[in-house]
Amino acid sequence: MFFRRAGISHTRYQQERQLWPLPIDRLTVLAVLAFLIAAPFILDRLYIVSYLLPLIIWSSAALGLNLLMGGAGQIHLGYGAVIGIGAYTAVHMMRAGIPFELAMIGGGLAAGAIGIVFGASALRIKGLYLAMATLAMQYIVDFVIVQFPAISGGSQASLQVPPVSFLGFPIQGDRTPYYVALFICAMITLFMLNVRRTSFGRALVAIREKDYAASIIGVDPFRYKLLAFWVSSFVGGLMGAVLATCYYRAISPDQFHLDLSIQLVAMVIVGGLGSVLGVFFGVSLILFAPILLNQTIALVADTTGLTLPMDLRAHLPLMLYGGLIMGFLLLEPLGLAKIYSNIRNYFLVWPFRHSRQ
Amino acid sequence: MDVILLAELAINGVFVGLMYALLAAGIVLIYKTSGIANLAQGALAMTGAYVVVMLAGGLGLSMWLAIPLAMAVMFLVGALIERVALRRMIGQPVIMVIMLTIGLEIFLRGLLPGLFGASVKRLDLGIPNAPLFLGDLLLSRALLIGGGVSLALIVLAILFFNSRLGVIMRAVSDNQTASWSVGIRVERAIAIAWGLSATMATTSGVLWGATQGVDWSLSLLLIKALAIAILGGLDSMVGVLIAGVLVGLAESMATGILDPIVGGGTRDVVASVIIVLTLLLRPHGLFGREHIERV
Amino acid sequence: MKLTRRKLVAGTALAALATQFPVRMALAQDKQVLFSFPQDFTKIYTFVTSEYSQGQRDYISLVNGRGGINGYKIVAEVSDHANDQPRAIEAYERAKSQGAVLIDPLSTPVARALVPRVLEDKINMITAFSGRSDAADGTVFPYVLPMSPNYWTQAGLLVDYFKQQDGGSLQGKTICFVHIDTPFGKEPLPIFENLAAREGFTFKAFPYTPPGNDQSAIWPQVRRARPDWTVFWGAAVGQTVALTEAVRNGLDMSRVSSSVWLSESDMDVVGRDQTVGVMKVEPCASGRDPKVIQDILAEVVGKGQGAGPEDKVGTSYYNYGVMMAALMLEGVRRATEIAPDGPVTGDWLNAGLTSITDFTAEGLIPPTTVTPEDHQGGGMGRIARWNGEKFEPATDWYQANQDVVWEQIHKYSAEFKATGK
Amino acid sequence: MPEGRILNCTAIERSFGGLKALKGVDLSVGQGEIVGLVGPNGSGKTTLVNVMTGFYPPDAGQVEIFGRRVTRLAPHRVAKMGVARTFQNLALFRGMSVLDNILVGRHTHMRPSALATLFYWVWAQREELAHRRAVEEIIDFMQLQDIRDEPVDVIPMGMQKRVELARALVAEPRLLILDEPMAGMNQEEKEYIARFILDAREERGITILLIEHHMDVVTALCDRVTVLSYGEVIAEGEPNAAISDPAVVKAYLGERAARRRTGSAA
Repeated sequence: MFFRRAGISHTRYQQERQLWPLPIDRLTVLAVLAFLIAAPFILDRLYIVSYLLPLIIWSSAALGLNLLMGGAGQIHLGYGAVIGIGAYTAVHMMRAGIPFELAMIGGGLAAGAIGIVFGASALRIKGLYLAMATLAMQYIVDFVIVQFPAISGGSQASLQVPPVSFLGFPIQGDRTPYYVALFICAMITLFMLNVRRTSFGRALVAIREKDYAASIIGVDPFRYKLLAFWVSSFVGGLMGAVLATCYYRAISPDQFHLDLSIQLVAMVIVGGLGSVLGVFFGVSLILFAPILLNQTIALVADTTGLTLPMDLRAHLPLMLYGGLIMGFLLLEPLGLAKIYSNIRNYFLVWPFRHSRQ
Repeated sequence: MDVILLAELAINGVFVGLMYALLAAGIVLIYKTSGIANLAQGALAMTGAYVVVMLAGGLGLSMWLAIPLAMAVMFLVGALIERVALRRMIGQPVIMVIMLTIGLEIFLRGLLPGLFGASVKRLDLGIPNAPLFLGDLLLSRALLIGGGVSLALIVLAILFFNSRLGVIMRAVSDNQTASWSVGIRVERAIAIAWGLSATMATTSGVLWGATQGVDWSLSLLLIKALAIAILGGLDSMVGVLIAGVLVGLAESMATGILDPIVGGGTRDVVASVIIVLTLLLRPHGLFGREHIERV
Repeated sequence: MKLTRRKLVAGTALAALATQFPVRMALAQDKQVLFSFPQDFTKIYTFVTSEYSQGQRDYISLVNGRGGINGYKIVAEVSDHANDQPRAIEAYERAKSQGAVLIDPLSTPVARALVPRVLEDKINMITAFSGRSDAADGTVFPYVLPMSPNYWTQAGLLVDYFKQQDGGSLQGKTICFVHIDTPFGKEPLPIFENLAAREGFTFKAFPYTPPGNDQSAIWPQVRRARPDWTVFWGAAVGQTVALTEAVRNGLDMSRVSSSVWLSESDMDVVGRDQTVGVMKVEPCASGRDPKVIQDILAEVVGKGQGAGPEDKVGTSYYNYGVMMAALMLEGVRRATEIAPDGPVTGDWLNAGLTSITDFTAEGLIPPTTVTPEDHQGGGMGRIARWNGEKFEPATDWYQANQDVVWEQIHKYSAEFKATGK
Repeated sequence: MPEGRILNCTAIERSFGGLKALKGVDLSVGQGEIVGLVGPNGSGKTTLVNVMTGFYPPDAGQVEIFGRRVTRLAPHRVAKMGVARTFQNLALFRGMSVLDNILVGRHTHMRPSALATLFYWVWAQREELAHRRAVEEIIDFMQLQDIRDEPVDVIPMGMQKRVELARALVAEPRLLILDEPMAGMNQEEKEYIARFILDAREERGITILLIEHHMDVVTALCDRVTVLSYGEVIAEGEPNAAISDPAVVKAYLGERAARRRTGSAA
């Protein structure tokens, strides 16, 4: 309970470079993982299908964006389009009878290929201009998907995902989609955690911070910028396939509009740019705050009889969403991850608050 | 191809382009002084239009009183936004500032319809809708007036940049620290830029609101304004004027010529293609100064 | 400081969790039918939703106030999904967990996204004036119920009306179709194209980019095409802009028409006196004259229990809401007659909904018959013209070109069945 | 001039807009030498280094490193040949610890791959740990043990300079270019760095090109110096002789501030 760092000394590099060097952290991770695995058996199905599942999927996608924005420092306002490319590719492949596992990779590869095109513009421009370029590309991809019935699925512009299975388990009902998404989310999370302790991740940070200094160390800025775009687009495309198969079950162009891109950027920023844990916090807040606010208002109305005009009530979540983005940027630009680490650090050394961490 | 139709499309395109350019001019004004691209400019136009509707409809003011009053209110709103939010963001990475303006956009899009009602509101400037024929050529009065007012305001903005205050703003945009050291109140100049920008957005919101009615979708004007600002060069007022005409023409012609070929509305995608091509071929735009962060 | 912030967060989280329970407790009472109305109050459908929802809630209050239906009370959960699919899915799954037997999302994208779920979960989804037109085929979409003239039917009605007005033939005429460039806007294209071939008129389509706030380059082309009839097809801002541009281009208003998506407030925006003569398709009567609306005014709004501002009562979209609520409750009434003691399930209500016969809601709507095969309800409607004050019926209730419409319905539903599109 | 030239610049020209920053500069560095590059502010020293390391292609002239022409080679390729440099204004990577900053220096020796990252335990771990050993050696050499795990932006300036030097050394370069490594340091810190520079040559056999303003340091460390003024070489040779060359004195005396500095240095 007290001073959780006490008595821990590492004698080998390997120990020190572990993902979670503190035993208390390893314990927490195990507990969370155990909870997530047991969740379908202890929680009402509602919480699985409409809370945990989207949380997992959105977090995995946001992790991909986080690698690009937080890791390599490249702005991307068209990530929704990247996810869309993956989803459409994968669904078309599955409808052609290709198994889910391959279709998922195919979606990732297609998104990665087009993501490279997005990224190519980053070789010439950066900052604000890159933001504008990716924003414009979002619109162009939207246009292409809508305009070609062969892609969007005919006049109804809706494509059903055929029944598929993952590693032999049919993806249907409430539980299997959840476990499939959880498995993939775990893989992506591990990848993102590992990135920070390998030469690949360090090269990305070097590019983000000072690309001229990176290049004199031997890091090719072009190569690593493109690689960052490729990897993050691949993750996006992969998650597009998972999103379509495990969550939406039918895809239509409006699922991948600019709103999704903005939402993901907001998640990454509210969570804390560059933080893996922060992404999960950010996604939870952005995804669930409007729903909870709605219910709170309904509860207040039910219990106190205090009602708001319908228009105001309906728009409060939107204000909250915008307000959250602004509030975090102004008051805690490092996001929820920073708030968490403040609290954690406080308790790590509690009750000796002035000890060095 | 029908020549008269082409002429009509061209004229419409030019005037519509000018109306978009007015919104883009606000973006340029802010970028010139503080290096921030304000992605809430469309939402400011919406806010301005809502304020006009509320003053005119809610308080029963005449339109000609409501509009100047709304412009004054919006000047304060713009300056307030700068004071409360943007000033704290100095020194933060670009993405943070961009996201702040996006957050503001979302917030305003919730606040105004939430307070004043989401249904489309009428904003009548009293411009007759009856068609005006020039031989076989039809001109829309609303577009002529809207484009004309926009042109006048943009020219005013260009002249303003040559006035004393304008020179101060130019100094601020060139080098904030240096401006500080010669006694220019940089914060005030930037706040004024935001105020003016919000005022221009209000005009733009009123002009568009008169055609389409006032609701949240006014904030969607942003993408066109961005295309114009980028094509013209983010720091050039003259660029905005010319890019506005070009983008308006391109969109209008695309609708007339491309749509039947593609079989879909190409209007918005034209703006996006213009943005991408500009950024790839000439990132500083037609008239911008070449001091872009390059790789 | 850190700790107080932490407490604040924890408190908020607790409060948020607490909100999860009360609705469930309400369920403990028996003899009620739970409807879920997650609708779009904030994004694309803002133009219609508040009035539509007001009409629905007022009608349900009216029926509940009279003691319900054969002992059953109707509970309607209204929420906002903002046309956002994750939020809509959350609302749907919540409704499902709570035992809702009917959902009315009033949004085409949301309805399309929910189709696989409702078919699997056997929950009735109402897709009035939205969703898939081919859902009229009850054999393929047993739990999707439009129960209103779909877009294909509306297009068929319009063409038939034009034909009547032009002396029984459209040979050599030109019909221009200005539409929003989305799946919804493109939907009537096959009907117009088929009818153009059959009736011998020239058909020209002009798509505009959503949401359609700038159509200045479209309408000069329409004017120059010298149309005999013009149909504009969109929603929200797109409609008012289209109408404004039509006026500005000097089109004859009495030869311009839209779908069901035109309301008094659109006329306010464009100018009430500038649009006299413009036509729309009416799925139900508008105004306050129908008996149901009078009853609502007397028994609900008059007692201060109205769900919204009184001046909205009787608008087109308000009446659409009343119409759909009336059909749903008629379905409940039929269900209670078939199986008085329930159990209240999706199938139970489905049996009721698909046995609605010649229902007119006391004169509000055309005689509507829903069968397990025909979920459209017969496809009757009428054409109404704006007279500067209100929409005035120009025809009686009638149906037209249903053969072409059903050809399309079967074509697409067969495709859905075969490929799962 | 010793045999085995490491670096050879001939007739380098480079201009920015109308300004001619380099007007035909020749410079050579032999194996194992420490060569000083001095000159008043704005004389083109950093520009010359930027040309050598591939940041600006020269308008005219040739750069040869290890006998290979590197004119127009990208910086990361020059780095791969075994050239490392530090920057006048620190160029450390904020957001990483001291340890990770130094580890980045090993980049040219590692095989970074996104896929290896996913399967860290199978593919990447052994490599990471092997290079960690090399890094720890440099950490010992540069005496950075205490601050190993600190974020790089919170340590003092002098330490940051040392970390940057460590990052350059860990790449095991054959040629090391130091751009004012002692700017803004006190005497004690300067002596430390001077010690490290000498050790780097003695123990690791690294050839060094040193840009420096402190004349005491230059005369003490360098085998030869090249003096630049307005983009031209005005003197070259043994440090004391070159610095007292009349042309050099004149170049420095042009400015009062410069005179004070040379005066105190001499």
